[in-house]
Amino acid sequence: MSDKTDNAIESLFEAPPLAEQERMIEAILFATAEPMSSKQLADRMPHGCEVPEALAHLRKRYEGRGVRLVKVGDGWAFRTAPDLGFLMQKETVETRKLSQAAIETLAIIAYHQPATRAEIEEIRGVSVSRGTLDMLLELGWIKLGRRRMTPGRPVTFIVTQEFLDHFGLESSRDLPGIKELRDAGILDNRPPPGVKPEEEDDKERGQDDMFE
Amino acid sequence: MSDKTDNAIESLFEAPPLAEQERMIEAILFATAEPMSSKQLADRMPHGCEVPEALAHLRKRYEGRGVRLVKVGDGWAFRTAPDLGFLMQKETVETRKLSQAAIETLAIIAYHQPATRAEIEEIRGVSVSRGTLDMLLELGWIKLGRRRMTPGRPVTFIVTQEFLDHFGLESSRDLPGIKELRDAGILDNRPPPGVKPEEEDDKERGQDDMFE
Amino acid sequence: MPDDHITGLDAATDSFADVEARVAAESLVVDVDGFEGPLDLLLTLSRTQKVDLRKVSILELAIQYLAFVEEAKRLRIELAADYLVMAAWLAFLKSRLLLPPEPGDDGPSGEELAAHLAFQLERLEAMRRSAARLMGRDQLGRDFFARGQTEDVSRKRTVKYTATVLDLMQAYARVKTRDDFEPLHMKRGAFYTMEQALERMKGLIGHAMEWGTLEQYLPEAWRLDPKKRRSATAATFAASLELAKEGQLEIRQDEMFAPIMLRKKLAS
Repeated sequence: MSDKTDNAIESLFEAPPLAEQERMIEAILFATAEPMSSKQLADRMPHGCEVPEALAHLRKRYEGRGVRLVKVGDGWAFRTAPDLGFLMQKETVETRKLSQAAIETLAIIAYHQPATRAEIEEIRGVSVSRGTLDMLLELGWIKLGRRRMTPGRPVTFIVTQEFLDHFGLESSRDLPGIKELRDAGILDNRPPPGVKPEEEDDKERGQDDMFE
Repeated sequence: MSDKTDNAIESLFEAPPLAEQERMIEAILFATAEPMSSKQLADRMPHGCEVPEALAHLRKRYEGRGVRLVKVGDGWAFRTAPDLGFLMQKETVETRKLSQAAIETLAIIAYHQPATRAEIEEIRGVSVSRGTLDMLLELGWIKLGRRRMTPGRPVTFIVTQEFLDHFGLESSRDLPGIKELRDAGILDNRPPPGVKPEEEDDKERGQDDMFE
Repeated sequence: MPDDHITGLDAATDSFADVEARVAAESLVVDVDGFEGPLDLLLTLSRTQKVDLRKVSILELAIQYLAFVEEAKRLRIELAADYLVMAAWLAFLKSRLLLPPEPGDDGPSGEELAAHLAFQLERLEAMRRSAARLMGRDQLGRDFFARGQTEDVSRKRTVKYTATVLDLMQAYARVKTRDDFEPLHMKRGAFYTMEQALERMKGLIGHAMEWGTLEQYLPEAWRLDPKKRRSATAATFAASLELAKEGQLEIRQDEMFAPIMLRKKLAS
């Protein structure tokens, strides 16, 4: 189509009123996936539209609203007003049970404090990962105690006031001992009656029995 | 935390002014493509907000604009004004043309919902293929409703919020011509002569007949 | 005709083609000259009569339908079961309409059946119109649009850990009594493996130009405790045999129970 014909068409259709142009830009910028430049907008709209002017009007209209018309590079886009950014975050609190390793480590510290990492490992019988201690430190349930005056001067861990608060204890001395736990039936994995757990000999005798 | 404390906290922070609530809803709804219910909005906003009132104000504000606040089922969403669709050729998602069978099945479910497969077949006069229902389910335009409490407990189909959103309907009461059809008795469940409406008893009697 | 289906399938270029194929395969829809299903045909027939559906002569319709089915049967043997059922039903309806009811017959009268058929036809026609009106509406993604640049809601997740004092006590009890019920197994503390010995020997044998006793090769920490010593000796001896086999060292024992002597194998 020649320019002449184009011009003829243009003159046939007058550009829509400015308010209408504003509506058009509003709709386009709302629906497009990317910011659009004035040029791109003009390409989409009827001939003769005053895109920059309509944009200026639209920008003014959204001043102080929940969304604003902003310039992004050489394009235009609607964006959430900065003061409402907090609405775009959803905070969820997830309650999780402590892992077995964490609760055991915590228990050992509570019962034996101050306790070094080596001591915790000795009691648990397995190594204690750095992550477990970090997590308990982060939770605020344990903290560093005084260094032990032994070779290597290892750090010790003790429980905190927060720990006592969380578990409803006046002091860590209130924690019941093993015998009390057993009497109270808290020891679920109770050894078979008549076997004294502390005596290694018993066990070996048991082995011998098997081979008799 | 007890209710008492909760209330105390609420009263500590007064709900923001209505104009501010309007801005908040504007920001939240601009940020998402899916309709959101008043409940979902309220969950995101500070305590004590009057979401329905703020929504009403916001809807009014956008009347005649390039984007509108529309109600979709029990959700709310911003959508571009339909008269500006011609500007959006680039955004148009090429949707597959639905088969005549699918369109009719969709209409029957929308106008008769909840509708069982047998009812759809009775109305169309031909069997409904599994594929047709599968396709409508896949499009997200229909979903399973409650089972009908008749023999066999057949599943029913109902239209979804996505269906309403797609066709710009506030609710299925706004389906074109539904009132007239209802008044004319077209939507009545009229069983063929000699067939009593499905009841448990009927079926049993029918079986007895067979064995007589 | 089957051709109609094929044109229908041609339009389906994406995954919906499968669905379409299933539709064609499963349904009893038969396209005969563009008609779909028996009611469809009836509707078209009733339209050609150019009368109000409610006043349509069901009898005339039935006659025409039956004639059509006869013709279709003549042209092509397989006819959808729907058509045949409908034909049978219409034949029954026709007889009901033509013959006076038998005394004591409590079945539905021909008029009732005809009225219901008229209702069905009207309802289907109404649904067709409604479907067309529905599809004629402005549609999302075609005429109006949703937000193009959505902002994701960032989820800030705070994990709150809980434990009760009971958990704590049970954990402690578990730790303190774990040894009590360990399943039976051999303590492996005093066990020196052949792999360990081999590793050690390989490092040392290169320098052993002179004969030396096997004992010299035991690690220091394994020499005093008799249990450990026994294990280390056995492992080291096994490792020596392995190295002798590989041709890296020589073994010599002068008499029974004499010390076992080792040295690096010299190039001959």
